Amino acid sequence: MSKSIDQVFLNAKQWLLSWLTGLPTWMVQVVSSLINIFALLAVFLTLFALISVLERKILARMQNRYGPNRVGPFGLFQPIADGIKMLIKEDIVPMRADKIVHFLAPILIAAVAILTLGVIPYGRNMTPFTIDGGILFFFAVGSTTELAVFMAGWGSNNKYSMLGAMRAIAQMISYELPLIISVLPVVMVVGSLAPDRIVAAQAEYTFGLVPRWFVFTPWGAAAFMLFFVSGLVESNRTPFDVPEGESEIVAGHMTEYSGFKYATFFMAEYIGMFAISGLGITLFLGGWHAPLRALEFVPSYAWFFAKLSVLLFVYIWIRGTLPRTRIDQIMNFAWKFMLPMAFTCIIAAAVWHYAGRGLRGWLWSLFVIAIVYAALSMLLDTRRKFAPRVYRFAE
Amino acid sequence: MNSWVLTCLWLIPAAPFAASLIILSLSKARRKSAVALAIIGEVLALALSILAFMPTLQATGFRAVQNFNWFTFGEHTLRLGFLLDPLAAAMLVMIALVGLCIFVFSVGYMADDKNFTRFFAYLSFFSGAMLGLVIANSLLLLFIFWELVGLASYLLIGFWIEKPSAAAAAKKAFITTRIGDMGFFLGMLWLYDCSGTLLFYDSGNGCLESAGLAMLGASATFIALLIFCGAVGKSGQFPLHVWLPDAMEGPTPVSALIHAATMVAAGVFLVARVYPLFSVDAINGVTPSLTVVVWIGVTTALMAALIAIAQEDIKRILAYSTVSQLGLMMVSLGVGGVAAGIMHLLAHGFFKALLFLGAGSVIHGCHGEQDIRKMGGLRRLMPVTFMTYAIGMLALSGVPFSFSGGWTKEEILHATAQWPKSQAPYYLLLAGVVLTALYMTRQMIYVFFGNGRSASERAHESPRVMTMPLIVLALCTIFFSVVLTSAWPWLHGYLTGEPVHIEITRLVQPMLFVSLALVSAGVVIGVWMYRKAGVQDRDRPAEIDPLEYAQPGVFEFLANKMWIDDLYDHTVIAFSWMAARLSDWMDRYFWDGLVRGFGGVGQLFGILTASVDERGINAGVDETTAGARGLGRLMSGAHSGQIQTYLGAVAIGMLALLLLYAWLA
Amino acid sequence: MNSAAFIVTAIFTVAAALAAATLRNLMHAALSFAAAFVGIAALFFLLGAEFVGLALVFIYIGAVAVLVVFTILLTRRDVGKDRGFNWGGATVAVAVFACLTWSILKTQSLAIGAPHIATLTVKRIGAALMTTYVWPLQCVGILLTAALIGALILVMEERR
Amino acid sequence: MTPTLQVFLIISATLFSIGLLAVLSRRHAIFILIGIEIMLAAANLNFIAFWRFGPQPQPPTGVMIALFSIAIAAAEAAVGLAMVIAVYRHYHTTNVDQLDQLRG
Repeated sequence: MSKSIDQVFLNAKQWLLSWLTGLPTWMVQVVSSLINIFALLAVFLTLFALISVLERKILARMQNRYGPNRVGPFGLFQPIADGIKMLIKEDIVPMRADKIVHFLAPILIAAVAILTLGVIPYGRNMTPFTIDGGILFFFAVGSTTELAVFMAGWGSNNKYSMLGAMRAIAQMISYELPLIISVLPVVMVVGSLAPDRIVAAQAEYTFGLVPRWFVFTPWGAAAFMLFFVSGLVESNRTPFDVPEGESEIVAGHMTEYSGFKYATFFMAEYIGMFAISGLGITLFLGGWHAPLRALEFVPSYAWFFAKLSVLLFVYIWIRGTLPRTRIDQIMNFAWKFMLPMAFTCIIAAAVWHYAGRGLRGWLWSLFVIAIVYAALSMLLDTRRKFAPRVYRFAE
Repeated sequence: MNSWVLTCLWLIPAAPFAASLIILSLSKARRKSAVALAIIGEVLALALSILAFMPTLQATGFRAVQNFNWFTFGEHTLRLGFLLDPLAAAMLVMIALVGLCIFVFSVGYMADDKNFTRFFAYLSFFSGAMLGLVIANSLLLLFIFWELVGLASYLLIGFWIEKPSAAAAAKKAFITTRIGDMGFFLGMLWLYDCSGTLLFYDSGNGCLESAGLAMLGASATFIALLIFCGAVGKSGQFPLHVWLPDAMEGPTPVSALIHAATMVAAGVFLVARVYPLFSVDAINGVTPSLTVVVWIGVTTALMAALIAIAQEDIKRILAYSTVSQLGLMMVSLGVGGVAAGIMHLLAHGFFKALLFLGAGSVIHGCHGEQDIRKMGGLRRLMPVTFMTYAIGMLALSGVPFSFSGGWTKEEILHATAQWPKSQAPYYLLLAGVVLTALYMTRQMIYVFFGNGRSASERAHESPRVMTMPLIVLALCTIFFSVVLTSAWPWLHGYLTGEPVHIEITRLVQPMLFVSLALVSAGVVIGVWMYRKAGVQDRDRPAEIDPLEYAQPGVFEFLANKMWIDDLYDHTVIAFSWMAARLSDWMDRYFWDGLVRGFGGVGQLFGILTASVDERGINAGVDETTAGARGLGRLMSGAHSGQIQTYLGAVAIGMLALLLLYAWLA
Repeated sequence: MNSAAFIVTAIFTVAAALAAATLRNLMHAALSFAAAFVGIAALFFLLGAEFVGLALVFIYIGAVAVLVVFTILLTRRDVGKDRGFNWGGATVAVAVFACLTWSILKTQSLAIGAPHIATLTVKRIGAALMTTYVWPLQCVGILLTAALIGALILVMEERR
Repeated sequence: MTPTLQVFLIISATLFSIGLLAVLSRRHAIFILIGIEIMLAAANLNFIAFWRFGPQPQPPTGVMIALFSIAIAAAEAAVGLAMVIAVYRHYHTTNVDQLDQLRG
């Protein structure tokens, strides 16, 4: 019973494909892919609509106000109203803009964001795009975002857009390193770049109780934190939303976009957030596995989306809590703290592996991480670094 | 038990060395980290030393040797090694313990110095080198550490480099000891030539073992004397003692650590270490080389004690006292009382460090004043310093019962009295004992008794971090005497490997009364002479020393260090200056003229050839070059500086190759 | 191997490369350059070298293309001016193309289909990199480090 | 019809010639770099194609060489672009025609 519920979507797809028997294989393949793409888009666009209103409501809760509550029950139809508004708004293209680039940028950015969703396993046997180097695919395609952001900034022919794009690229490139390097320990330990294999490696339970998710190892916990922070940066979320800091540079690279193109950017950002959270779940939080063996009867995709909602809530929570950081702080943090810590995670994972993956390895890798963490915090003298900035250039 | 320490002896000097390196890499502002590192390094060294000390207690005549190959050249292999025996172990513990006290003391003493971190780096460096020196099992390794110690001493004497006197003193110390080291080096080479090894102990093949000694023969005396030159330089023995008093220009903790307790004792240690070399072919315990050691020691001991009487600088008095005590140790070694000498060395390390630190505390309290005539009455203002200083003074003067210095001095006197060759050293040393008590009494009276004078009016007791090491060292001085008494000479037995039993009756010996009487005589004379020191007395002004008033000639002679420095100035230094002038003149006029002459000849020849060249050969060459230049101009047209042209040419070339290949195929 | 996909990819790649080589607008050319590399990566995918294709995308789109556009940005004062076109160079290029094509077509032994092949997994590539090719890998690492430092030194502001 | 090795080689040759075109005929230094990158990619395509169409099974030598060549090309691009910037700073131009200090 639970098995059939678990595989219900796959069975549905098989049933749909069974109508096509007799057609050439390549056509069946195309249709299968189309079904995957359609399902993916449907789920995540709904999720996007949902999260956009939920975020506003949660933020409002945190700020002691109501938030949207006029359209539909509890304001749940707010995204539909927003969507209609965006669609019928005038699409303004600046006269001196580079029109082709200006037009292509939102498309590219959205396409890239959606492509990255493809390699994440959402449930048992539910990876839309099964590929051997899935993690590499994720990052390779994800790195195209930088180019898209640059296109938006350049194409708008506006100094705010350009500055925003520069900031975005600077911080994205800086954090791409810790992001990727914090993934490496997992890849090393599992010995594969395939998301499915990584999820499978986290299937067991220690003493039948504690799941063997990588986040429960010292290196995994540290790497997950690094990954999460880098993910915040990559998706331009608070407290790293310098590229679109309203109070400084209007809306960064999105300044000159309006109407549906702006909505596309907005959507791409959220989808990027889903993708990076999904990858985090896959890599560190056990993918679609249940946290307890007893709870395995619940369908796998339910677990995935439960974890995803927790992570998304944390994103929103952080947005409601933390102020924006300065660009120089962001950069310092990336190169002086995140990168060395990420490298330490690799070493700690190796230590964990060679000390037998047991309690001894656990303690040793904890020791390695603690030592480096303490040394780094002493060397960086954080209290001094985050003191008010002495402006040398702006006078 | 503890066997890993025996195989890892190198760890002991490595700990302070590592601390030093890390401190040097820190920035100046990291004072706390520097101190913490230095003290951790020293504590580690102390802990390891104690661990290494443990096994030596278990067997008499214990000796652990660990040799290794350093490098191989041709068929020879240079081997170095580490050695642990009672001598080394006792030295290790003493050095590390005294060093630790002095490190702690320096935290307070140097608190206001701007080069605080550098100071600790140097101190740690010194400490590491000294510990390494003690455990070296090769004359070469010992020499290496010996020179490192010298370097550290140089750096620390000249620590306040902005003071010209400090820089000069550092230079003087370095050069003077280098003269001795020259002898040491020559001795080492000679020894290597004779015995083919520099290892002390190498399971029967070492240069200090019977097989090695047998190879030396008659040259042993000369080798021993050459090595003794090094000891003379390092330990400030006559005639190379002149640098040690000047070395007091360095910070007081440095004086305490290097120029009182440890480094200067290295000379004594060296002689003790290579003692078998000195006693080759000994008749009744007497050899020519040992006789030289005795007489140099006696001269130094007496001379320095005399000079000390007429000095005004509190540290200089202690420096001359150190020189004198080192002389005493040398005598002890020379007359065959090796254990007695080393015991005195260990005891001296504690109480002289105590005295120096006390002096440092006094100087600190008096805001940098070092002239004892300007002090006075500090007994009430600095009680802790006074008490500990008094303990040190009693130990140095040789008061027996519970003060370590007394017992060891007594042993030395005992050994000297039994020297078969002559009784003169014995009586001269007795005079030295009186003098020691005298100058220490003088100093005590000037500094701590009487009324406050100009520098001591605003004096204050030093902070806890400075008094604690004083108390620790004072306690060490007292408790150390437990193992030294003639009733239970445990340390003597430990060093010599002889069995020891307790015998209370031996506590009372004739020598005890002799020494007690002499010390009391010295103290009484001192009290009587200086009872009115620093006070207007009849027609003597307050600032004039009673001795100077009574015997101006003698006092002047002594106050000017017996004119030995001036003697050197007018002989050795003047001579080398003359030689330098001569060489300069030779270089400037004679050799230069010669070179100029040759140059002139060459020039003439050049003029001659030039004309031939220009008229005859050039004409032909000119034509050739003109042709070449034209060709070059033609070719350089293709050299357009345009990358794309070049690349295009490459592409065309590739094309041509391809076509050629296709055509051939 | 899917011929339809191949034809589309090949046309796309060649078109993008041609645009990259000939477009007047520097920025457009740089973006076409990125597009051309997407096409080349797709060709690699078709050839079964997925890892290389992903690496190509990762390195060229994520790094080199961004570098190129940044360089264009930093040398912007120079962008607007007319560059002119060197027809001599174009002739040489066309000649090279003609010659290469002629020789490829002439060589009959090259007209072979793809044999069946075991999938080239990332694991196999990793194993090869860590065993047979470990020295080249280290050398490339050193080279990249040197290039990184060299590039930094080249663009560092001169202190006055 | 499935593509043969010849087709891939012709694609590769086309890309190479396009790269050569960019290198030889454009005046802007960045174009030269772009052209070189395209040429290198064409060479990589050749390596991969020969590996794919070569006799099987065989070690993935072609793939390896392509990987290394990509790494080297990346290094070359980084240094080359840095040089463009340095040159621009010094001469205020990126036109390679004007950079002829080495003319004989």
